Amino acid sequence: MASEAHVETLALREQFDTEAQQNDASTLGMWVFLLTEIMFFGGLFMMYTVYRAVYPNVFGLASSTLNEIIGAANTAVLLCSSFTMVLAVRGAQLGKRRTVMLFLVLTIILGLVFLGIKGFEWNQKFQEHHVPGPGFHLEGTALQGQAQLFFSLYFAMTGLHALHMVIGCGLMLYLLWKTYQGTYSPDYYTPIDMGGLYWHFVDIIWIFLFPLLYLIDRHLK
Amino acid sequence: MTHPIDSVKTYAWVWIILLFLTALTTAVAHVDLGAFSVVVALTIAVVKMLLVALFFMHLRHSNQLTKLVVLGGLLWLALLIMLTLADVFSRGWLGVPGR
Amino acid sequence: MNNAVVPQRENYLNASYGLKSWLLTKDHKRIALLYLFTITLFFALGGVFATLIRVELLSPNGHLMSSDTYNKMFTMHGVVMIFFFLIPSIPAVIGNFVLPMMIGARDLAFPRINLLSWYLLVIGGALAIFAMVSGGVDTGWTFYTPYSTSYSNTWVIATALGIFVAGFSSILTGLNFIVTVHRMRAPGMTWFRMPLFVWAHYATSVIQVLGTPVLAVTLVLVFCERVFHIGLFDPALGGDPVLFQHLFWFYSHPAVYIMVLPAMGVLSELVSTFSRKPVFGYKIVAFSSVAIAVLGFLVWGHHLFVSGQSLYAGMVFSFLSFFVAIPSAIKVFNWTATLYKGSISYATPMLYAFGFIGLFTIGGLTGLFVASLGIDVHVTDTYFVVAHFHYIMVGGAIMAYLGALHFWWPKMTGRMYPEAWARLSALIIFLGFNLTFFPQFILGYLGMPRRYHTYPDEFQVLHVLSTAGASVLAVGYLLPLIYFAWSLRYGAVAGANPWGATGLEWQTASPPPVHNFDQIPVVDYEAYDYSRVVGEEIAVG
Amino acid sequence: MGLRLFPVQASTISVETDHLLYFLLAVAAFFSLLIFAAIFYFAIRYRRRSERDLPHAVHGGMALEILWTVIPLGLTMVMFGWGASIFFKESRPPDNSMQIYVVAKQWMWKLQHMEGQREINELHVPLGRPIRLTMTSEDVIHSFYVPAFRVKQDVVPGRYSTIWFEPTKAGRYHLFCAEYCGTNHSRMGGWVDVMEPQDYQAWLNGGAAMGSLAAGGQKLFESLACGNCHKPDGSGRCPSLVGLYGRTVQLASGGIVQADEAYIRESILNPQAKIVAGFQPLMPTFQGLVTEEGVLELIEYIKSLSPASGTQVGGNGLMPEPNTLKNSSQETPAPIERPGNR
Repeated sequence: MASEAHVETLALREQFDTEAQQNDASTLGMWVFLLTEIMFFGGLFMMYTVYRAVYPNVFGLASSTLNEIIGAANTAVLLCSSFTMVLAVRGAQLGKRRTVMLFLVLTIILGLVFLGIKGFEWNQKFQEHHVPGPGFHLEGTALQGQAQLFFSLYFAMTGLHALHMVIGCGLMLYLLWKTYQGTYSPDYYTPIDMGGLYWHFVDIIWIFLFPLLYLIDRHLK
Repeated sequence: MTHPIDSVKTYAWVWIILLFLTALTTAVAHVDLGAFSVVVALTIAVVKMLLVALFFMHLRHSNQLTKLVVLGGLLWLALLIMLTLADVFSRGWLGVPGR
Repeated sequence: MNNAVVPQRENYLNASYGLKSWLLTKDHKRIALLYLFTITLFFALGGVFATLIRVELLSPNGHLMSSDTYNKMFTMHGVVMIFFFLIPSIPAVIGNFVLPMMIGARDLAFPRINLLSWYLLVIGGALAIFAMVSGGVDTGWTFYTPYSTSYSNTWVIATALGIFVAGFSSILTGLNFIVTVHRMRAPGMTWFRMPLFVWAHYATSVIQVLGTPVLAVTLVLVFCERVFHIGLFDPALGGDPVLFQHLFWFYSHPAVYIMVLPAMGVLSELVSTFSRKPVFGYKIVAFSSVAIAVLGFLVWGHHLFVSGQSLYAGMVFSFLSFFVAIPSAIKVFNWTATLYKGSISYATPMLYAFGFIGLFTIGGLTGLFVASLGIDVHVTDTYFVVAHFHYIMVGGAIMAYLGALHFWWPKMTGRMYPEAWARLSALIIFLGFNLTFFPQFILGYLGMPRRYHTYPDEFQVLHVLSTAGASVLAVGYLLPLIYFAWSLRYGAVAGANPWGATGLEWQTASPPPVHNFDQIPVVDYEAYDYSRVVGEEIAVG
Repeated sequence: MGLRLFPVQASTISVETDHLLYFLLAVAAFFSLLIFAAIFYFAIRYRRRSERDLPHAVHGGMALEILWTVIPLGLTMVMFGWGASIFFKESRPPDNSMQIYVVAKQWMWKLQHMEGQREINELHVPLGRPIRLTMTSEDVIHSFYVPAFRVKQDVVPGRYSTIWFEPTKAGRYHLFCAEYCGTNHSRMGGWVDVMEPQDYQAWLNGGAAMGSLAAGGQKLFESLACGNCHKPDGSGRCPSLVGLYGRTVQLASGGIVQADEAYIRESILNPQAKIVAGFQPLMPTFQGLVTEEGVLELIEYIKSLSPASGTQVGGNGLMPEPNTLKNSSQETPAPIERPGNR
């Protein structure tokens, strides 16, 4: 056990004794961060659950105006991006720099595709007057207020998720740059690993948003 | 590093299953299952989450502590939702508005 | 005092100089001092608001300021004191400084994130101050909807944004502590050899990590509702303002434990050190910290007994609230039992510890009053509640914070504070505090609602008493500021372990070297083993 | 008057609340003194006599730990049970309560008696009768608080909340808003005047120029032309409102709902929320056309269309008809009903 502080390197910061310790600490730190993210989105999931329980019919109706094919396609895009992400991490584990870069680029592209589709959907909402506010109108119900609650939640949830996607894309760009510089090696690729955890987590959030917002009670239509 | 390296084949299988489940949940949404449509949709979502977490996020290779962190997060989320629902659902029971 | 004659040894304070060496430092000890400086400013700011409130309440008709101004005063007093002073106080200053040393680590697990936390607090604070300078905010620190979203004409958004940013400071500090405690312990430092201070901070961190994000998202929703008018809590759309209260208190009740759990950790150190006995029932006290952290999340609904929450939910929350009382009571009993057959010193930190136990006991017992449904209906939103939480937060958390500051001052600065002045100020604070807040219990039960600018004449006598106490309290708080500053230059030079304490932080020099230990200690003994230190060098300032 | 330490007890609940308070005070005093005495005694008896003192290390004692876990637990459970039972009582207005409506707004209390008297920031009530307030807010959250009665309830916009009390002592008591509501929060208060029944009667007779609430509701009902669709015999396009209040209603969506104040309010402001089975969703919303006070008048009118019955949920069926109250003279006050529960 080293008892003196050693010279700091990227692979081993001065506060740690061994690389295993540093890696363990980073992994635990990332998971604890994801825990806070669960609670962050948790507040919204809670509100969604309560309002859906109180206003099931309007929520079912409002939900069925969303295009579930687009939603499903976007889910698929995100799942593909998770797949490319995990391959990038695998490449890093094996020290294949070019593989890592390739899959990071693919991940970023898929992330952007997701955001593009999302933007298209939001744009549609504006045209259909499904954006909460004075101009809001949803066909088929007189309960405009409660319908607005659904779309408020829709925009809050998908908006925050999209924000996480944007941050994720930024993170991937940074990792791409660092990989290009040759910073990582099979001995030290923690940032790529952490970036992967974040990306997959954002994916998981969408895995729940998709059925909650698009699918449940669609059969009522 | 700490966890073993999974094969591309494993990842590819998980990916394919995930895509299949997405198609499945979308298709099932059009079938009238009554109250079960929620259950089915959320069950599929949970399965997908587990696949992503266990394989893509390497949770199956992780130590107990990491698993505890994840469980703790889900438990706390459940607490937040359940205790609030306990209030919302029991609001009319007494028949006195506001109590 | 063997260090006094040795020429200047290199330590974390003199290792480098210049503003940059501080603003870009990764050393947890320097970051702790940055926090100390920052939150002292915020404490002073909050204190100014408190003073203005108390002076205004001298007269029932409110001549000094308008109602709008008064409403801003108590709002900003609450916001500053809670989010920018109490929550960072013990964890970010004392915890940051001693926690890594206590477990024998060279630093926290993520020193850069630690520095980032400080910057986030400063940015959040700057936003809040910007809001205050621009015109202030008047929603109360609770931001209840729909007042905060649709009716208030003040700087709600900037303030909420400031709290949002400061919240991430708190989250990242908690995250850092959790990882540090799990991954950075010295060889031999098992969980049950850790000082109870570390246990308390671990429990606190869990709350910070689990609770604060919910506050963050709640503030985001308030922001959205205010800016984009997408009404998630708007009753006109069928939204439920009570839901806001659920979300808000899901964080803000546990936040009380973010403030008081670290104080309890400090207490365990103080009581043990100054009676030279291991804390009675070490494991029970350790587990009670964790129990408080967990149970603290199940009781938020006791803030909503009369808010339109259902009767049955109210009963469940009341029932659970009483369970939180148990681990707190256990701690008080265990500290008291620790004194039995000890060797009790009356050094200043111990005086603060006595003060804490007394005031926390009163604060905790009155907590039973407000947890009890029948009483709470009458006293909620009155001065009774105000008195209750000030006993916990000021009487508890700030007493412990000051006790901790005195206790670790020699370690932080290498100098002793003047003992006589310190004892005097501890006494003044204790008396001033009781005079300020005890009358408020009576006021509250008499029915004086909180957040009142004007009030009926019959309450004036008690308000005057309270204000008189507040002026005594203010003197008590000013004194340490002066003599601490004085001691930096003129205080007696402190030895490595002036109190004969057992924590690892006392085994390294005062002030500690940059990486805390010249040699990472190997721990092969239990916590609070005084047979190891008594008989070694003990210097009293 | 000197310095009071306890507020006046002016309602049935206030006595019970204070009894619980005395119990809690006794427990708190006992434990505080126990802890303080122990600390003082230990601090003096075991003060440090030499810097080389090394007391014998004691690590704990399970028996003691169990003792001081179980005793507080037992005591707190008593506190819970006692407090909850009072709360339960506070939550359920007796069936024979006198109904008064409250609309709160920044920064005033508007109170409406069944007989039509309207008051602002001042509430007159008779001694010895349970009074039930149904409250709502036009803007932000307020809270109705009368310390002498030991009762408080938040008044939330968009819904009704309820509070009740039975005054036991004539006098003038503070009414406060206890939930922060903006600039003049501290001035949003007034008085509750508890009067001897005959005085109350006189007061009622003296100030009633506007006709009963139900009558006001009827006028509003006619001016809004509600009767065009809601025909009393049920022949209209909308359901008849006769006998509606207190009944269960079968909804088109399949559910069942109790026709209480909240339901009627929702059906006026948000008619599409709950459609009665067998009817079309034709009714327009009256949100913005009817004030909260107007809604309360309409509710009272609809209530008056129901035959009084004691079994109504949260109803006021045992209440004397407003007209009899008004016509009874000062010498022969209306009989005061003493409810069974104190």
